[in-house]
Amino acid sequence: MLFDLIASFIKAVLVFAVVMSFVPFLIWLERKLVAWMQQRIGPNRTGPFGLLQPIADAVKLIIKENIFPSGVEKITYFLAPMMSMIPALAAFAVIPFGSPVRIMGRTVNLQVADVNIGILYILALSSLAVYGAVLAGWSSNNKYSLLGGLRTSAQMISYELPIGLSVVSIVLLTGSLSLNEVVRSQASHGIWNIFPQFLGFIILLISYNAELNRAPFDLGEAESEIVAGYHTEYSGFRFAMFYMGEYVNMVTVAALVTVLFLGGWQAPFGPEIPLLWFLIKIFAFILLYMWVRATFPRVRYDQLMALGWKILVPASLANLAMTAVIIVLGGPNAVRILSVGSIVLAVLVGLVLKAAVALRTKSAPGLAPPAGAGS
Amino acid sequence: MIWNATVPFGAWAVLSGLLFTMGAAGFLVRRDPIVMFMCIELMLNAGNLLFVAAARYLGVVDGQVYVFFVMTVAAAEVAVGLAIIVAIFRRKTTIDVDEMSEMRG
Amino acid sequence: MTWLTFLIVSGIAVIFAGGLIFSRNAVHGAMCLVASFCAIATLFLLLSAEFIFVVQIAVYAGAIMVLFLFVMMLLNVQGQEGALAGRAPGQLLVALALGAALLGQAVWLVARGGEIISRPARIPAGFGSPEDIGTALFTRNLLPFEITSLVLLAAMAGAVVLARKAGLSPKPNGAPAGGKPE
Amino acid sequence: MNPYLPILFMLVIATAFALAAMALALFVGRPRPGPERKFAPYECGIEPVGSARDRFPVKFYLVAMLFILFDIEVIFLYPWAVVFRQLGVFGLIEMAIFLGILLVGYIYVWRVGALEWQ
Repeated sequence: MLFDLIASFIKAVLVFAVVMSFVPFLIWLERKLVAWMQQRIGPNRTGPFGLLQPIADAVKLIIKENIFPSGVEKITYFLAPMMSMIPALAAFAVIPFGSPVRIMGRTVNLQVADVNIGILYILALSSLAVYGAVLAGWSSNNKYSLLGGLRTSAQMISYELPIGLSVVSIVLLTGSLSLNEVVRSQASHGIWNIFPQFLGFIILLISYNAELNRAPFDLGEAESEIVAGYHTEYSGFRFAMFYMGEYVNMVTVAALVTVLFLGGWQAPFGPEIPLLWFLIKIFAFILLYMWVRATFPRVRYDQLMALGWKILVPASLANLAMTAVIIVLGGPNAVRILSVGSIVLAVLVGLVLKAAVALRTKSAPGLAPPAGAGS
Repeated sequence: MIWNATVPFGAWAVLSGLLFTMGAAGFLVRRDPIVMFMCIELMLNAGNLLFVAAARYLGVVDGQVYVFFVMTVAAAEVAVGLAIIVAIFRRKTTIDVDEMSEMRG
Repeated sequence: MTWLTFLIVSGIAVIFAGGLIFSRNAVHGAMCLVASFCAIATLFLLLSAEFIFVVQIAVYAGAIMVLFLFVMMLLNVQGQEGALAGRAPGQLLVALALGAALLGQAVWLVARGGEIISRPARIPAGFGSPEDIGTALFTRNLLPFEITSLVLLAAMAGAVVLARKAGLSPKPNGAPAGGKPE
Repeated sequence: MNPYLPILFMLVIATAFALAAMALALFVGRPRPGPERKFAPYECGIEPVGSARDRFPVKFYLVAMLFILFDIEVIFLYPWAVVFRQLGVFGLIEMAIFLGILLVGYIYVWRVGALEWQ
């Protein structure tokens, strides 16, 4: 009892420390990587390769004057940054990052809290993150902030539906809401969920990009339209809190996707080294998001909402229906049928989309890209 | 130690009754329809709490299922109720309930 | 489930519920209510209703209260209304009488009902887990479950119609349905 | 030990960190007095025009309303997915009825143009 209590407390502290120490590194990595992709240099003055830049930024932000702009609603203004950060950290509590290890003759789960309802817990907490944006926007006494906050929160709640629906398909395959169980079922199926749930994976990828408010879906902070969105009036460490919250959220999402689709801590080949494969997968996923950010132009808000409500929701429902029917009819072969089926379907959808885009550019010459840009 | 004793069912009933009463009182004394609506949500939650407590003390899980249904009804009710408030406000530019007492079209 | 945890968590729930009633600002009231809902969710956890715990957070705190906040922002409510501002004095009286009656009832319950069920029942290990809820929901309570979808459908249609009546929809004059614009 | 206790730890740690950081910033970065304009809202860099608390397009309301109704539907799907294998074809049919009815709502909402953002 006491051992468990102390062990889980230490685990919570460690997870917190590791996730928080990821944040400055990720900020540096993103700036460097995006700069490289866009043929810029990026931070290069503080320390080797500008590695100390995030530290310098943190120091700068914390000694900045702590200003409450006039007319802000003080309590809410103070609480909002915390509300965008705390749920992201708390969500990490149920993520399993390794198979159980033996310490001092006892089995210790490499997971802060092994609960029965882990998946739903993470989704519930991520729906709480909406408050940070909406309250920051409301309390700021700034019309652009309010619009940004409303945009951000409307976008987040819209994309929660496709996320929820594609996660249900995973639950269908697993038969449990425990994240540990999800990893174990992938081991027992002998195949990671990304294959039988390829469509779900794509949907989740897009939806989480929108849920994290990252480019190309960062409409809530579209500089050219509404300044910096809901955190325009925030400066100093309160702004840093939003910024950190964004990156913590990204790590949490990467870990969740790793567990749901990429087999968690399991090794794709070679020996299973604790934490190593898990971290590699998380970073691969984060790098993918950074690449996406550097590549795509921002979409329009109506396009964003249409994508969520008219394409992703029906698509994830269709994926769910397909999964359910195949599980019932396919019996023991269901996972294999699903894997083949979803990959074939994805290729077909891709081809159709490509043809549609080609047709559209042909019929509307005004919209055609300049010669040489893309196919 | 009394602090480690089991909580009797009556304590849950009192808590639920207290929350319900607070919701009912808030509904009666506040004028802002949105706040009144939130008070209704509080009352529904008090009911839910009693459902769950009864499910636990009787060992029947169906009480928890009913909570599910209550939540569904609450969501539907909020969606329609707030739509009504928004619609009225659009016409009358006031959302004081005492001002919108006339029911003639 | 001990007295100490019960008292702490229920105290939080009651205090924040009071915050809703007495707050002058509707947004503050909503935040208090969110906190109260989270405390009630924790109470569900103490009652070994883990699935309902997380559903409470997802539905009430994560969805319903967001809608409330949206409406407050849309209608630009700034809480000019004083807390407990004067409705007809009769209403305050009714509220007080109602409160007294309900509290009396509660006390009666403690006095009498305590004898009926005082200790928690013995429950199987998976009580309140998603499996347990799923089995109960999709076998014994199938009909209410299916009817639920009708409630949701009616709410959807009702809210959309109301919104159209108020001229909120992009096509208030009932533009031809089905045509996919642009 | 209650498996939910570590979640409480995590929450407490996260909250403590957030509060400590905010308090530190409050202590270190005490604002120096300045002209009133220094504390004016930044907005977009020029003088604010009009009230910051304007009324907003009600489209946002419709989105949130549709969200809570569909969110409930998604929540119902979770216990169903967990017990799906025990229910088999029976479960498939009952969920198909449920989703079918809601699909009618979805199509209705689409056709009256509530999903258009203009």
